[in-house]
Amino acid sequence: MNTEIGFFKRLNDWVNGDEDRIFPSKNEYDSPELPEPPVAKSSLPNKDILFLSSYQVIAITVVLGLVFVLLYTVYKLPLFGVADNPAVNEVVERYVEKGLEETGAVNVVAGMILDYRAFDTLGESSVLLLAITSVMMLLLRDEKNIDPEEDLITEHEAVFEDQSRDVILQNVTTILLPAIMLYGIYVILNGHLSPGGGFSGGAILGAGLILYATGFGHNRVRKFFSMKTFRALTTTALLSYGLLKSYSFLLGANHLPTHIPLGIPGAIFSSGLIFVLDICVGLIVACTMYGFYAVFSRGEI
Amino acid sequence: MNIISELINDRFMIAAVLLFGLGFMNLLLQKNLIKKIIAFNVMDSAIFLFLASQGYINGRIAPIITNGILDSEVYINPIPSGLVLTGIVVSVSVTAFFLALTVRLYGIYKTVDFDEIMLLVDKEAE
Amino acid sequence: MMLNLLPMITILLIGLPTLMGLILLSLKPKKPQGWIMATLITTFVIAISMWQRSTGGMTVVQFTDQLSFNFAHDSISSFFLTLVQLVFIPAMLFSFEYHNHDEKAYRVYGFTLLTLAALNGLCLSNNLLTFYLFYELVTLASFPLVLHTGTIAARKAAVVYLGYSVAGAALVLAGFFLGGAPLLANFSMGGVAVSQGLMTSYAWLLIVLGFSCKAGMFPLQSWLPIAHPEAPAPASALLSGIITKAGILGILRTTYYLIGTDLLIGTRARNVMLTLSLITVFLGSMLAFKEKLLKRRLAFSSVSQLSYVIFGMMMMTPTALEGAVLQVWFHAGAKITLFLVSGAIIHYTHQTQVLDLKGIGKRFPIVMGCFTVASLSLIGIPPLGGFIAKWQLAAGALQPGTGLFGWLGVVVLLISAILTAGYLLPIVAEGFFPGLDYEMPAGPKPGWKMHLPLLALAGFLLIGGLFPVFLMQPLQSLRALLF
Amino acid sequence: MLPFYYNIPAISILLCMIAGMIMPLLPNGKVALRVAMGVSAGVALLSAILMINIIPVNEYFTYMMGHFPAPWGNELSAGPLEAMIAFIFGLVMFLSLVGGSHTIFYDILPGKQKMYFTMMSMLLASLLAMTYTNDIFTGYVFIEISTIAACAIVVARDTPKTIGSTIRYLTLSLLGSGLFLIGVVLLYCITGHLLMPNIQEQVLRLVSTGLYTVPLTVVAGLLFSGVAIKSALFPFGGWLPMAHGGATTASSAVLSGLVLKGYIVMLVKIFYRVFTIDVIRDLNVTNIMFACGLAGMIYGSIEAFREEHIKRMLAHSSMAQIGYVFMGLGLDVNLGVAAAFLQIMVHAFVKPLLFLCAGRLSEVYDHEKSSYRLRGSAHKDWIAGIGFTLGAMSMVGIPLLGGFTVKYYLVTSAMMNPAKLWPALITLMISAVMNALYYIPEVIAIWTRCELCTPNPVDSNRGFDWIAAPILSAATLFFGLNGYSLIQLIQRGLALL
Repeated sequence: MNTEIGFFKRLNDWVNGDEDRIFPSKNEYDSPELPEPPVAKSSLPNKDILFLSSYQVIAITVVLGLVFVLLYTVYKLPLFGVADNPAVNEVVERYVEKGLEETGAVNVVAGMILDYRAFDTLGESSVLLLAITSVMMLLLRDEKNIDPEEDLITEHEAVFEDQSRDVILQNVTTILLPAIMLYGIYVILNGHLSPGGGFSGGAILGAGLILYATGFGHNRVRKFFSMKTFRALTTTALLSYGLLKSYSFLLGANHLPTHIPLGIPGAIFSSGLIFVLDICVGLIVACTMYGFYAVFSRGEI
Repeated sequence: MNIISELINDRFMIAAVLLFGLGFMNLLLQKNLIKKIIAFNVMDSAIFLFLASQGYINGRIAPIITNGILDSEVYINPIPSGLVLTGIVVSVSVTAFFLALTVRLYGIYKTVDFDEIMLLVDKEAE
Repeated sequence: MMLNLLPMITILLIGLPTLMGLILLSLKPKKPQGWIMATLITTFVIAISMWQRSTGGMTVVQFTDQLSFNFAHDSISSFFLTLVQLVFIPAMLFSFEYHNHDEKAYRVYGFTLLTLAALNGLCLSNNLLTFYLFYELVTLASFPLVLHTGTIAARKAAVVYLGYSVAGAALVLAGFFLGGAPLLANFSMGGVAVSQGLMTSYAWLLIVLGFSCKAGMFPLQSWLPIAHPEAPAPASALLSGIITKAGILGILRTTYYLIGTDLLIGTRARNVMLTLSLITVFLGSMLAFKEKLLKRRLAFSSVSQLSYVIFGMMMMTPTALEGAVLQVWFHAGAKITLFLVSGAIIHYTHQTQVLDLKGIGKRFPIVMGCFTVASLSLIGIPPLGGFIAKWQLAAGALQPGTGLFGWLGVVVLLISAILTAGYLLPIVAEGFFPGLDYEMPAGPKPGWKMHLPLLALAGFLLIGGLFPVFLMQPLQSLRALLF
Repeated sequence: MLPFYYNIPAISILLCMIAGMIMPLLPNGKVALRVAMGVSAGVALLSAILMINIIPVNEYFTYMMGHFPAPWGNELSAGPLEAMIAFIFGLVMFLSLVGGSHTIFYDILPGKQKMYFTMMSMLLASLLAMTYTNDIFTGYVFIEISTIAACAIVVARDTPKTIGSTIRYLTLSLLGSGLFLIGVVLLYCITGHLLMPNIQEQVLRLVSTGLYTVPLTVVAGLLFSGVAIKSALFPFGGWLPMAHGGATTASSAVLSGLVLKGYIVMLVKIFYRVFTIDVIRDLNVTNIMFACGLAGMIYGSIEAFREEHIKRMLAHSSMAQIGYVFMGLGLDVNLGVAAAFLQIMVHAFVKPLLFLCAGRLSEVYDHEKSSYRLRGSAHKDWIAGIGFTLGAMSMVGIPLLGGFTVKYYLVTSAMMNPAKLWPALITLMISAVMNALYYIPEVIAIWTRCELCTPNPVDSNRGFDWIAAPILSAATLFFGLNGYSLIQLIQRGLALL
């Protein structure tokens, strides 16, 4: 719409239906003679800059407003650290007082996330699966994701790694790795007895693997931890997790016993499913962490 | 006076809110994708700090029943800790996804400036 | 009545043209003329056979407890139905010759038939929902007619036409939703006349404004002068002759068959409509007077003439209603004649400007003769049809109790009649008496396929003017029922 | 021991999750597609059984996920409304997979197809969970799942444009889920519960005592804005067109048809089961919804009118349609909410129909998407052509089709609230006109024969993806004809929430 046309001119045109300056006439499809579609939005940059300047102002005001509202809310909220805030109620009491006999977990948090509110945790673990899947979807090398120079660099790195390994790193790794792995396994297995659990232990295991990979190169790792093993481990762990939980969900909902012994609280083989689930979660997390590292660093596992 | 003491008392929550706003604003305004990701993590951590501070109760211990005391008066509120655990995992996963996207975009356009990338993307012929 | 013909005629009147049109569009037969004429004549015979019979409603689908999908045939239906069939035959016959060099002609024929089907459905529909459905379908079916030539201008015109029609339909829908219960009822003589008060009258105003967009009333008239010059001549003849009448029928149905006049007389809404229609009558004539392009001039003349009808209906006196219906008939005849003549001229001389039509009457005497008859009828010279229509309108306007608008209306009608003479007769004069220095260019002459329709329409105008009884008599009975 | 149909919600969610987990073990993409299709069809079937069982008796039940009842364990809750929504989700997901199958294998590399179907199954799982959940934190977790899965099915096509649009999509979604999470946290702080019924009683207590009114308002606002960002309500909808327009056909269909709706369903459930709708109306959240909805209707229509890339045009129109939903929710009358749900259902069928048909039509001239390149394609692929025409007509609001019913009930409910009648009516009409202005030329374009264009040879092994369009069109007609009874059903379902 050209702007220099005055209002009355337009009105006049409109009344006796001349050139449709008022009516936004859109060519619903361009004529076939046109060789190419009009390359869209040539005027985009300056429009975009305008947009940005206003955008920043709006964003800042919005965020400041949000912060002030939240501060005011915090001021209205119950005080920090006092015992009589509404969050401390029968739910907490039961978690703490009955948790031991109902879940068999000494670590109430583990009991809560893996038994009382296990559905959330199931979703959470599948978030991990989704994350690694989508990262692989993006970064695995294929014909749409090829960057020759990057590949060249990786090749050189590989050659470099093979010739001159960092001796210090390797020795430190050889000393530390067993301890790290053991510690990770310990944290996983003690998930229901002490702080930690599948997630933290798995993270430790993954860190160990990453350290090993940095020290000795991916090919060494790939000897015992290839794509196939990765798939098998994650999928089986997650599947067993899902199946076990589905089993207990469905039975529990129908008020049927699961016939899973809770064992003596405090013993290592206790607290029923939680023990197994911790192991599954640990495996998933470890594989995912290492998977992230490997895929990011060279687009393959 | 009362307000002052309350502010000091609620310092964790206030810090959490400020961090949240910081992360939120940077997530909106930062052009650099990596900084955007960092901002997102700051935002999430702020929420976790908020949750954890909600769960804490003065003078109580972590809810791990080692000494056989089954009294909820002794332990802090375990629920926020569980929620934090869940939230952390989610934010880790999302961060990974975000980073992967950034890597791909950098590979294509050789820049991590969000606006530039958006302009280039809009110019893509499909 | 002894047996209910309604389902049969409904199926035939709507289904037959639809079927034929779809066959044309999909199969693209080489020589479809015979088939098309057969279809048109069949529907014509059916419509005539149903002349002035009224049947009960026929529910096809029941959506909710109130909303249903309902057909019926009554006096008004047969007035419009017969008119539609009547004018489609000459227009189609004409278009056979008009499109004789056009390999895409099947598209025009097909969509014309689809439009016919939609219009029949419009005439037969028995409540506003059904009416609305077919109203949209008329728009959708006639849209490609404007689009036919495919030039940029034609596309713009088509989109403008679409936009205005859909906007009008949206207004109708808004009013339909607003009016609520009384508008969901089936059409009934004299309306349901429930005193719903203000809301109903405003809903009525919305609906009537929406319909009057199709009928080219002032605020929403601009699509006619844009769409008509772009469409092929027979198509624009139908557009301005019949398709605009779809809006008229809508206004008539809502006013006399849903709301009821006694609810509306004296309301502000009605005054608004009266004012707008009078403005349009004047405005259209003025614009036509100053317009140089023949088809646009005719389009503006339609704008003005159709508002006569709206004015007549808004007067809400029996005689004025008679005048409105007569005006619908005779304006259709006259305007289609004029457009077809312009089509013939364009087809054989490629002249579109009024000034280039010097001596055209010497070249095509028969054609221009028909043009003369049609323009005289449009101006309202006895003994042609237009005279009777306008006489009735004026008489109705001057009936007691019409107040200021009556007088005003008569004055505006007279002025507009003079203007009509002013923008139509010069063409005739220039055409027949170009002056001595005019030498007739050689060129092809129109064949019987163009002459016959024109002569038929001119004859229709003359006979209608001489023996109006075949329309007046049913109108008498109708007004007895409505008032 | 509960009757079987009580287990259906849990079973259908777990079914989808486990299906998503086993995808990596499957030999190739074709098998994965079959599994995904089977799962979604199974979900539809199960939900149908659930509907048959609970709709006649008008039953609403909660279901423990595990051995512990509320307020200790996670719970699901289901009623007629949830059952209908879940049925539609399953069915439309199935149809989108069927209709988009051919394009999926064209657009996505073989190595990634299995991952793609993992995402699809997980997406369905998250949608079902959002519909059924009785626990807001579960809701949050599954919102995140659906975020990642949705972004992943957009990026699966792996062109620069999709990656760029995905990062925009992801950024905004993260803002949204961040707001939602902090809303949940605040709600937990002031009520001490995570399960909806318990929160509700706490909230009612707070409202009656006037305690914590400010945090309550803030929480409602946060939850609403979080969901609004994710479901592309007007000011936050900038990410939608590129993301939906660029993705492969099945993804666009699912995203526009289902994902946007999933969040809204959950929001409505929170409003009804956590705050109770009266509290929400007192907190004036509905007015914001109403305003944003109207703005969205206008903005989306205008943008769609100016767009010539057909899929982006459809995506813009989705923005407008979401505006309809929020307008209905914002009308402050129960019929309006019911109309909004009807709109959710109708649009869940119509938009996938349009996307699938547009995809098929664009395949006629080797995957050209700009409108003018689609001329005459309908003659080459008349099923898709008819499907697209029907869908467009429903959008325009021709009677006998779903769109008209929705408009009718939206206005009928607007009549009940005179304060909002005129804005609603005017905006509805404007957007209806705009719809006509960009859909009808599109329809004309695809039916106009084009001599210069040279269509691709139709490949014979397309399989059965043509079957989707007729079924979806039939559904559109069904909604057009049975609007009344459906509204009754929906209102009964809402009353039970």
